[in-house]
Amino acid sequence: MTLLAAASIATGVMMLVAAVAALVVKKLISAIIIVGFVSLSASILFLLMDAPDVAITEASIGAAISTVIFLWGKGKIGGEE
Amino acid sequence: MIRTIVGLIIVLALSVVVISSVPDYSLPSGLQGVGQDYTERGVNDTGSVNLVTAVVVAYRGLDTLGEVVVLFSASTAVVLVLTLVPMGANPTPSSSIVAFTSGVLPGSIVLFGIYIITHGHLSPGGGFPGGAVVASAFLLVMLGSNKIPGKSKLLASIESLAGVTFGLLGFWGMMMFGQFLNNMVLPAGSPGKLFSAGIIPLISLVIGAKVASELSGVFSSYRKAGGDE
Amino acid sequence: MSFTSIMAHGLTGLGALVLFASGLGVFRMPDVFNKMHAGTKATTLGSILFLTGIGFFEPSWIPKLLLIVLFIVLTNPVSSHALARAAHNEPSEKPDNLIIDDLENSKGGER
Amino acid sequence: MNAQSLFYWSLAVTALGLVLIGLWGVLTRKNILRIALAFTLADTGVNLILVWSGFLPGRSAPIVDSSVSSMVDPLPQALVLTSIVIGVAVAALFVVVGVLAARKSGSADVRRMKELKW
Repeated sequence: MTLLAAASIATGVMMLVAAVAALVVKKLISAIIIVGFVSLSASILFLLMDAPDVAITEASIGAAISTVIFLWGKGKIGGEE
Repeated sequence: MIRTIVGLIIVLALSVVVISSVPDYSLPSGLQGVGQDYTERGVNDTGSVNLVTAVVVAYRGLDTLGEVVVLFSASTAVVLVLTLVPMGANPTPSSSIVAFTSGVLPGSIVLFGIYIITHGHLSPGGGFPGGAVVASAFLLVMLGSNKIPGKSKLLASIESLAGVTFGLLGFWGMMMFGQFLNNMVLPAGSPGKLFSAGIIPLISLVIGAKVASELSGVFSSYRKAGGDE
Repeated sequence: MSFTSIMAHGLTGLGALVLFASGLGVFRMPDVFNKMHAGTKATTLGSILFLTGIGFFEPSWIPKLLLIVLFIVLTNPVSSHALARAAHNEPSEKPDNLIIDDLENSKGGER
Repeated sequence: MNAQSLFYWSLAVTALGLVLIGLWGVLTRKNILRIALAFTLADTGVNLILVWSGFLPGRSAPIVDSSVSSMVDPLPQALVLTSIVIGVAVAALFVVVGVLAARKSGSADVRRMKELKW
């Protein structure tokens, strides 16, 4: 259980730092990739919470497909903020 | 700057409210109510080993039908908006290595997706993740090929057929037992086998086809509107 | 300590080390193509070493692990190829010390 | 605080933090795609909270086996399964409408999108 606590705290801190970074980083494309990373870490947390179904769904949909959707939007708008 | 600070203040106030609304910091001791009920009688009721799939497809199957309708309307809105406002497509051609690999790989990816869909009542998985995996194979085909997809009647017909089949499977239970989506129209079989759990594998297949065709429709309309620049 | 145990721990450790080196390379290298060199070649080697080590831990998983290795060998070079093409199409990512650019010279032929 | 409750509450803090960060991003960012990204972050956080509400440390996943005696609540997991798919559909619609608005007003900045103000 100590190992689980360490893993969840490490993943959680990483996710929170990445979430703030996704909102303040300059380049939009970096922000999109960082949000994909947050989704992937969330699927690790789902696995720690004994929810393998949700973890597999989050990994395939949240991390892959929504990243593609945002990349399309960035390609259509272009430029940075 | 002032906007950032005001936003920070709002968020901090909200966090204080949420934290103070948690009454006591102790671990819950056990399940109550409907969750306890599902874990106790889920396998006997439905014959599905994976209880999450049992809840999604059998106990809350009507909610899943509503969810599929939400997904359908969202994807229809995307396709409609992108059809009404053409943006001009200029895809960059892909090199021959990428084109070859994107022709080889999708077969195994689709096979994996179908495995996830059909084993949803035995292991983690089911219609939603399997459909997403199949849609990602479709995405790979589209990104690799140099053609812009034309009007595909096939996607729309798969989508409509899956929706109609979902409804018909539900009405089958209504005619036999007077209950929408009753699971007992097919024998429950022995839990843990591939052909078991009543109509749960069929409904999983329908949900997988629906999710895959709708996400593929979204990708295909994105591709038609351009965007690889 | 048996032979399989030593092999398992050694190979997974070596794979983790190679993956760490690849991550370090992505941070430390100066431009896109150097970063890509660290980020794609080393991850292929690192993942394959790691999966081989897991095969020593659990011999019954070897068919699945072989499938994963096959998939990595098929996809990783192709994705790095596509990434390199995309980076080459972006003029702002061109490194300063680029002297010979065969891809640019061969344009007009098969891209 | 022992390790088990530390594990349990750290998950809640992560989920709540994601929701709050996403909300802050929606309130303060200017680029329309950045707002969509913040919305996705908050969505992930809400899904984490929902799964966490049915989670009990020390139990096993809701897949019945002969060796399993007690398991976590399957109901929130089933709800979140549908919520993730709806989330990506809503994000797709958000991005498309945002792209259209940005092309209409000539910039991705939400302060320039006068059609949305009243």
